[in-house]
This record gives sequence, structure tokens and C-alpha cells, in this order.
Amino acid sequence: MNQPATTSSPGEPASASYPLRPYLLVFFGLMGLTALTTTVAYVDLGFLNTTVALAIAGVKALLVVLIFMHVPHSGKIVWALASAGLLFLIILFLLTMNDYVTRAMVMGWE
Amino acid sequence: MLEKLGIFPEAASEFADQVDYLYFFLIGVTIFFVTVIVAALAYLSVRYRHRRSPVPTPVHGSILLELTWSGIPLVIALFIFGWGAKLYIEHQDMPPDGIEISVTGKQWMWKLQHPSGQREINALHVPVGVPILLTMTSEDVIHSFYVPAFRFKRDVVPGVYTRAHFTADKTGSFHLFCAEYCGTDHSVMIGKVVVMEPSEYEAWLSGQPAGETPVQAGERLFTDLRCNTCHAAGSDQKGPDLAGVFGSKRLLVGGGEAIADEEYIRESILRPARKVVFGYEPLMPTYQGQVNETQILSLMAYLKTLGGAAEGANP
Amino acid sequence: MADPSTIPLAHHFEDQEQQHETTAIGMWAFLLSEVMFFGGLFTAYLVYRNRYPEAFLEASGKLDVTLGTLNTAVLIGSSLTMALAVRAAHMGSRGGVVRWLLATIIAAGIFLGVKAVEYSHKFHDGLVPGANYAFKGTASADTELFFALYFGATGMHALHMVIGVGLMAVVAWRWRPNNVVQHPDGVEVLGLYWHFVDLVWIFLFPLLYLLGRHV
Amino acid sequence: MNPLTVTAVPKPKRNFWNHDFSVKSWLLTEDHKRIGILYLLSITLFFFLGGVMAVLIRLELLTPAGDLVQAETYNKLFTMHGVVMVFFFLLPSIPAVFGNFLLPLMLGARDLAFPKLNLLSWYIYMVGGVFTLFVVFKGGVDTGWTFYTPYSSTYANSHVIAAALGIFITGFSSILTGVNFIATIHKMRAPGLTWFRLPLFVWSHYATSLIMVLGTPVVAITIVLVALERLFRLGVFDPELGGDPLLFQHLFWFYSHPAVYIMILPGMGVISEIIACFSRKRIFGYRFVAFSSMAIAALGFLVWGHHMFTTGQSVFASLVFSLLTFLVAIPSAIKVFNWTATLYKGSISFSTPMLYALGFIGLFAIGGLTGLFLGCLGLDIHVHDTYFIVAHFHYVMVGGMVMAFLGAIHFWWPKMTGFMYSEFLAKIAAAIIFVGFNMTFFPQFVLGYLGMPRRYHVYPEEFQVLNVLSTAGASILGFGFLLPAFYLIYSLKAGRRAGPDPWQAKGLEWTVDSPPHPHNFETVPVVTEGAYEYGPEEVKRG
Repeated sequence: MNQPATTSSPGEPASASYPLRPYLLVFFGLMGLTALTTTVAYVDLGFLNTTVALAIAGVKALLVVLIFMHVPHSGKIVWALASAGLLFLIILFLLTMNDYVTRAMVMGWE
Repeated sequence: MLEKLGIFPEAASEFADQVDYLYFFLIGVTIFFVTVIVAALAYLSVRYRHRRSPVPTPVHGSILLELTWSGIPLVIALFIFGWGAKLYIEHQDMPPDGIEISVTGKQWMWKLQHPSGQREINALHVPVGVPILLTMTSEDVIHSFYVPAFRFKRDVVPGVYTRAHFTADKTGSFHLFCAEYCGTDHSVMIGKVVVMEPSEYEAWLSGQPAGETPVQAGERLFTDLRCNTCHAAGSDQKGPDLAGVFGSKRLLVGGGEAIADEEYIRESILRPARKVVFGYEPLMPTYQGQVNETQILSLMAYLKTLGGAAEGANP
Repeated sequence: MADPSTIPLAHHFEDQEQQHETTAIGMWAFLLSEVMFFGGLFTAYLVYRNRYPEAFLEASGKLDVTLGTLNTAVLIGSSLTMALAVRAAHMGSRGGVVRWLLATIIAAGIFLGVKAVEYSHKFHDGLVPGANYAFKGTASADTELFFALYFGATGMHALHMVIGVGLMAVVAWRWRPNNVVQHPDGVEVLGLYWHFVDLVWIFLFPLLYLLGRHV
Repeated sequence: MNPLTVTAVPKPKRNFWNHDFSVKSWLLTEDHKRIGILYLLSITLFFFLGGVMAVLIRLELLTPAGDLVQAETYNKLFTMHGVVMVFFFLLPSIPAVFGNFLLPLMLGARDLAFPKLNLLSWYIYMVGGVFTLFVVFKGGVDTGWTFYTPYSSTYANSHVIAAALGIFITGFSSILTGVNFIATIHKMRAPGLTWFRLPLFVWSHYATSLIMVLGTPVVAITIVLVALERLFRLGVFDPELGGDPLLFQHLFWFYSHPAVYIMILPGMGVISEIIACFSRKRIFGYRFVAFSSMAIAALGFLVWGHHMFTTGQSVFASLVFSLLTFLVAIPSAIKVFNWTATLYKGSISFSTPMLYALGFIGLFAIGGLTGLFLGCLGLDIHVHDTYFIVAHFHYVMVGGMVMAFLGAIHFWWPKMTGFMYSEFLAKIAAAIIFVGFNMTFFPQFVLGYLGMPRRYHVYPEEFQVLNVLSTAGASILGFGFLLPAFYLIYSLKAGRRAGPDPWQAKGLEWTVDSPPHPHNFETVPVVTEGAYEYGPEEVKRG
């Protein structure tokens, strides 16, 4: 299997420019957070349970997006697209729930 | 005047007149802007046509001009929004008293029921000047109860009670349409709303075969469906006593509380386990499929009469 | 970095750097649409959970947490192997790409297998929405909504995984030794897609499985 | 024009038409220009299919009694008219034909970012089209193009799943086009072509692509859920199980309102190009027009609730949606005023594209302003689901988008085919279409306020006069739409040759010869000036 000569900056082993450590760190981080979220789910925190579960999921998502998906060094436009997705998702959630939450509210116009 | 030409609908309710004023204002705004734009287009096209000005001279944009022609439309837009919103909200809250009519939309007919038991299909006889309070639902798909003469339209959605009202201020017979597409005979699901003098209405009412009033039907159903075995006072009280239930606040199992309005009662009949009153077990079986919408309305009419907090029962 | 001169450059691009950035933007624009695609399902979940909290809590109790957690771990593992495949592609090591892609396929297979087991439990317990839906518990009709969303969301997620496995097989086949040199962006784009699938599960797992555990 | 009368017809230069005539080269092409032509053929087919259905609907409505077709067939006719027109003509037409053909030329690129994806987009569109044609011939679907549940999911017994699948598949064609344009506009611009030197056509397509990518998937999942509910009773919207039919409407309109901006924004881009070229002037307030496209794309996602004012949506939510609807009207107003101001001190010539552009501005103004009636809560209660709504969206879609499409066809026909159409015939057709259109849809405003509901197969007698007027208009409009098909095809045979820049227009696409070389530019052009540099140094045109 011919290993083509790597012409990245000379003198630096190929694997250095593509370090393994961040991937492994993220892997163990995600595993840890999964274990955490499962155990915390059994602890009765009242209404906080959902927020905690979503917060942990958010952190896991950030880890995947930032490290595994190389977003930081993919340029401004990719950042913009990723955040546009989040923004319009939130618009969908907010304006839909705005209807359901206020359906019982009677509007008077004194 | 315009009605005669057949290009403007009759206005038979006070709300209709207000909607018409707003409509004319908006027509004015549209005519004004369209004439301004078309006149500008025409004048500029003719004045600067190629033959008359063969050489175009560049023109600098002007921020001020841009701000004016986005600011002024914004102000007009917000004014129109305000006027429309005020009209809509004022018409939202139900007048305290009036004739309670229950409307049930069913694939391709309107079933209407008067408080005194008269049932009508695709027709509604109402006295002039008296607020008509509608409790509307649908037995299958979404329909829409639309009376153009009153500028009144509300969708009837299955599984939900819609409360709405209108007040006719002119006698006569007006169109009733279904406005939300509901299948093959959507265009035949129409009828008449006949507005009569109060005396005529009473005569019509008494002339009608006074069927079982909803309250009587409700009472009969209350025993037929054996609700009384658990709910009647003095029984072994497996279910909460229903005297004065309508409008009261119910404490629920698992915390939280709910006002026992139409929605709550319908839900408790069809899906009792959803909201169980504190201190009771979720033993009540579901009556889903055993009672139709009109029967639920009758049960509700009966429960309203079981004394307690409900406002004075209507005539 | 594989020898850039050997990496194929499409005729309409100026240079490698432009081709790489354009591919990244294109893939992220596509992922944007996938985010909104699952967004519709999450909206339905959000609306119904707020409407029938007790029914959702109780229905969620019927799901098997151990299998769910195991599946999450398996999927995170597959995310790692995919990331290593992308890394191998950038380093130009064909064997690495093929090896890690096969590992990801195996992990995905395990995930889908566990999913199949879970689904069979649901069929067995009569928890599948439809004619013979028989939920044993105090809440009644609204739990069927939970399972409608459960099957809708996890089914759509599983479908995305099957598509991903198919793509991985194709890419692995293309990166077999002594085949024409392939562009590492092909593997990177596949990686982005797979990490997105993992991202969806990261939110699905707590919302579906861990809902009512504390009650 | 070349004064030399050349005896022998010069052998035509190598261009994207004649370098390979084989069918295989067309069906496997990666050339954005050929894919644009393929799209042009397929959307014209669907436009005429939808048009036939429109004529049948109008004929049926000649008489109050439903005597041309039964109710069942009429319901299928208006549903298929809606589905074919919305998903197979209005949504793809300008982006897929002119966006595909012109964006690389306008940006100075050799092709779109992902040529293979572009071809895949056309094939996906055709597969979706085949599904829809299958539905048409197998008996149609009768749920309305809006597929409202619970009718579409439980009570309809026509081919809902096949139609839903057709729309689901075609949605991906739209997403792929959006992805392609976003990547191309960001990364494939010629050196020196900064964002504010871009033609406004490109700005409007960038905004459209964002809506395509963000909105289309939401209708895709909604349509899938309806199909799942029909197939496996997975009752997400089923009121029996406690589901909410309004949730379907929320998810459906979240896409379908921005979809009307997918339809109109490319048309606005075309109008900016035509107005600038035929008044020989830079667009007045270039940045305002460019940013108003982006504002429409963003605000377009906040207003969908104005479709649900009468459905028992919460009063507060209706207020919020009504207010936001009035805000989204402002950018469109800015565009109309800026186009009108562009004519000032210009040197205006009235070729056919310019006639369509002027027609667009007038009719779109009416369409847009009647939208304010619908966004206004008090009024919408009365006019919702009546012919007032039908008139409103036809004024914006036919009066706006189709006029812009016809303007675009005439403006870029010489560039695409190298031949010039006959101006005389084209102006007649434009006049006929303008008259026919207004006669068809203006009476429907009056019908709407009179209270005639939408989708009615049978209607009370007092509405007949206006309906007859509308049908008369429809026959004129139908005839008017046929004319361009004839004289444009005829121009391919006997039209005179059009040089690289018959209109003396500015823009990179006019610097290459027509029809363009397969690789567009020999050397990548360097841009040194802004768009629309129509200056005073105009030599007197022949």
C-alpha cells in the first residue's frame, strides 16, 4: 500500500499535523457526559431535570460540532450557516409555542 | 347603493359596518399608492423615453428619500394593524348573556341546536338584536362557519370547542357557507341564517316540535350512561360530586389545577385519565366513541344546571 | 497532508483551497436543511409534551434506558471512528480510511441491531401506534402520541443511519488500495453527515428516554 | 448590427448547443447552461398542464350549478392545479432556469459549485414530476394543495400518499439548487467582484437559496408525517388521539409562506436587471434593494400565522403574526419605490422585457397592497378562504412572478439561443396577457368581499356575472400564454442572429458570445466596476 510522501511542513511527522489527542479527549468527554446525563436523570430535581438534560446534550453537541466537525477552522461562512440553523430552529419553536402557550389567555381591550 | 349593483355584500350586523369602514379605508390606501406608482411610472417613462432623452444622466441615491418611503408605509401599516387588531379584540370576549346555540359541523351539513331543544339542519333562526353565543365543534374534519352578511367566520376544529358570537341588527335571510375545504360536497354544505323580529322568533320557536331540550337529554344520558352510579351525591362517591362543577376550580392529582370549562368537561368524558381530581382514583372508563358531540353538549347543558357557580341558566 | 498535486481538482475550481471551502459550505448548507427537517419533529415533540406532560412521562417510562444508553455510547464510538477515518483521509493513508470506515459501519450495525430489538419489544408490548395499540397504565390515548413521535423520530434517524452506512460502503470501496486517488473532501463530507446524525441522537436520547426517570 | 452583408452564413462558433448533439450528452450533462434548458422544457410542460386545469376550473365556474364536471372531479382539478403550479412551476422556474443558466455567467465562473448535484437536482425534480403525473392519470388527489389534516390524513380516499411523495421528492430538488447557489455565490465570484458589485439578480437568488434550504425540509417532514398517519395510523395530527390539526397548519405554513418569497424574490431580481438595462441607469438605492431581499428572506419566516387567524389560534399569537406581517410588507414597498425612481433621468426604451417589468411593478403593487387586507385581523375574518385570497395570490404569483418570468425569457432569449424573437408579436402577446390577467382576477377581489368561498364547485346565482367575466378573462389569458411559445420557437428557425449583447446591457453574461461557449469564459474576467455601469458616454444606439 503505497504511502504517498507527505509534503506537509517538512520535518514534522504526518500525525503531528493531525493530532489524535483531541479526538480521544472528545470521545471520553462524550462518554462521560452520557453517563452523567443518565445518572442525573434518576435524581429528582423537579422541573430542573429537563433543563439539566438539555444542557448536557447541548455541551455534547458543542463538543461534536467544534472538534469532530472542525467548524472553528472552516471559515466564517460555515459558522454563519451553523448558527443560522440554530436561529431558525428557535424561531420555529418560539412562534409555534407562542400560540399554544397563550391559547387560553383571554385578551381584553379596555 | 353598492349592494344593488351586486358588487358589495349586505351588512347585517354592527360588526359588519365596522369591518366595512376598515375595508374602505384600506381600499383608499391601495388606490392612492397604486395611482401614485402607476402615474410615476407613466410620467417618467414618457418624459425620459429614449427619443426625448437619448443620454441618461446618473442620479445619486438619497438616504433621506429611502427613509421617507419606508418610514411612511411603516406608519400607515402600523395604523392599519392597530385598527384591525382593536376591531378583532373587541369582538373576542363573549357578551355576558345571549342565546346559546350549539353548532356541530359534520361532513357536509351544519347541525344547529337551540337552548330550548329545537334542532335545525343547515338553517338558523335567530331574533334580531340579541347576541347569539355559539359553541362550535366538528365531528370529522375542519369546517368553517361563515356568514358573509355578519362578516363572521370561525373554523370548527374536531376535538376543540370554539366559542364565538355575533349580533344581527337587520332582519332577513342571509347566506351560511362552509369556508374551509372539507371534501366532496364542501360547496353544498351551505344554508340560511334567518333573522326575525323577536315576536316572530318566539312564534317560530313554539311552532317547532320542541324536542327534548339539551338539559333533558343530558339528564337522560346522565342515567343511561350510568354516570350517576359514581357521581350522584350519596352514591359511594367513587367519582367527584358534580353539583356546581361548571366553572369551578378543580385540584388535580399530581399538583396543578384546572377550571372546569367546556373543554375540561369534554376531556373528562372522553379521556378521564388526563386530569384526575385530587383525592380520587382514575377509575372512570373512557366514553370515547360511545357519545357523539351533540350528546356531550347535552350532558354539559345538564351539568350547568346542577346548581352551584354557573351563571343564570338561559331561558 | 496527502501530496496536493495528486488530489483531483474539478475543472471549474481555481485551486484546492477554493474547492475545499466550497465543499464545506455546500455540505453545511445541506446540514442546515437537515437541522430544519428534524426541527419539525422536535416542534411536534415540544408542543405535545407541553400539552400532555403526565402521559409523556408515563409513556417514556416504558422505554428501555439501558438499551438507550448503550446505543448512545455505540453511536459516540462510531463518531470517533468516523473522525479517525477523516483524519486518515487527510493523511492520505488508504488503509486507515478503509479500516475506520468499516469500524464505523460495524458500530452503526450494532446501533441498528439494538434499535431492532427495542422495536420488537414495542411490537410485543402492543405499544406501536395503530389499530392494536394497547397501553397498560393510567394515562390512555395521549401516550399513543408519544409513541407516534418516538417511532417517527427514531425511525427517521435510523433511516438516515442506513443512508450513512450505504455512503460509507461506497466511499470505503473507492478508497480501496490501488484504486485511482480519491479526494479527502469526500470522506470529510461523509464525516460531517455522520456527526450530524450523531448530533440528532444526542438530543433524541434525553428527550425520549430520560424523561420521567426521576418520578 | 453587422453592416457587412455576408453571403455565406458564417459557420456558427462552438457553443454549448452544438458541441455535442447526442441525447446522452444532454441527459448526462454537467453544464449549468444545459441543465437550465432542461429545466426550461420541463417547467413549461408543467405550466401548460396546470394551465389546462385552470381553464377547466374557470369553465366549470361559468354556471352556478356544477354541470361541467362532478364535485369530486372539480376538487381534484383545483388540487392538481395548485400542486402542479406551486411545486412544479412557481417554485423552480426562475431559480432553476435562469438561476442555473446565468449565475455562473454573472459571477464570471465556469460552472456552479457542484455540477453533478445540479444534474441530480433536475433528475429528482423529474422523478417527483413523474409521481405527480402518475397521480393525475390515476385519478388525482382531492385535498387541496394545502393537504389540511384531518381531511388529508384520515378522510380523503384519493391518492394522497403518491402526491405527498411527489412533493417530498421535488423538495429535495429545491434544496439541492439552494445549496448549489449558496456555495457558488460565496466562493466562485470572479476576482474584483465584491458583494456590492454583484448584480441584484444574484442578491435575490442568494436570499431565495437561504429560504429554500431553511424552509423546504419542514414541509418535507410534515408531508411525511401525513403519509405515515395514512399508512400506519401514526397519528401525530389525529384529533382522536389528542393530536392537533393546527400543528399541521403551523408546520405547513412555516414553509409555505416563505415559499411564496422563494417564488417572488427571483422575479424581483429579474425586474431589477430589466429596469436597469432599459432605462440605461444604475438601480436607484442599490444597497437598499439588495438588503431588502435579505430582509424579506429573514422576516418571511416570522409571519406564517396570518394563514390561521380564523382557526382558533390564540388571540395573542394572531396579534403577533399580524404585526410581523405588516413589517414584512415594508421591504417589498422599498423595492417598488426604488424601481420607479430608477426611471428618473434615464433613457427608457420599451422593448418587450421592459413592458413586462413595468407590468410587474403595477400588478405587484396591487398584489402586495391587497396583502395588507389579509394581514389585518379585523378584515381577514371576513375575507379568509374567499375569492379575495384567490385574487390576492394570483395577482402576486401571475401578475408578479409569471410576468417576471416572461420578462426574463424575452430578455435572455438572445443570450440563451443566439436568436432574436420578433418584438412586434411579443408586444401583442404582452398586451393580451395583461388584459386577460386583469379581466380574470380583478373581478375575484369583488367576489371575495361578496363572500364567495374558495374551492366551491357550486355557488349562489348572484355571483354568476362576475364569474362569467372572470372566465372570459381566463380564456384571453390562456390564449395570451400560448403566443410566446409559438414565436419564441419560431425565432429559433427564422429569427435573426443576436450578437453577444443585443440590448447593450452591462453584466458579465453579456460579455461572452451568445449562445455562450461550453466553458463560458476563455480567461477568468476581472471585474473593476460595479453592476449597471450605464453611464452618460452612451453612443446613440442603432
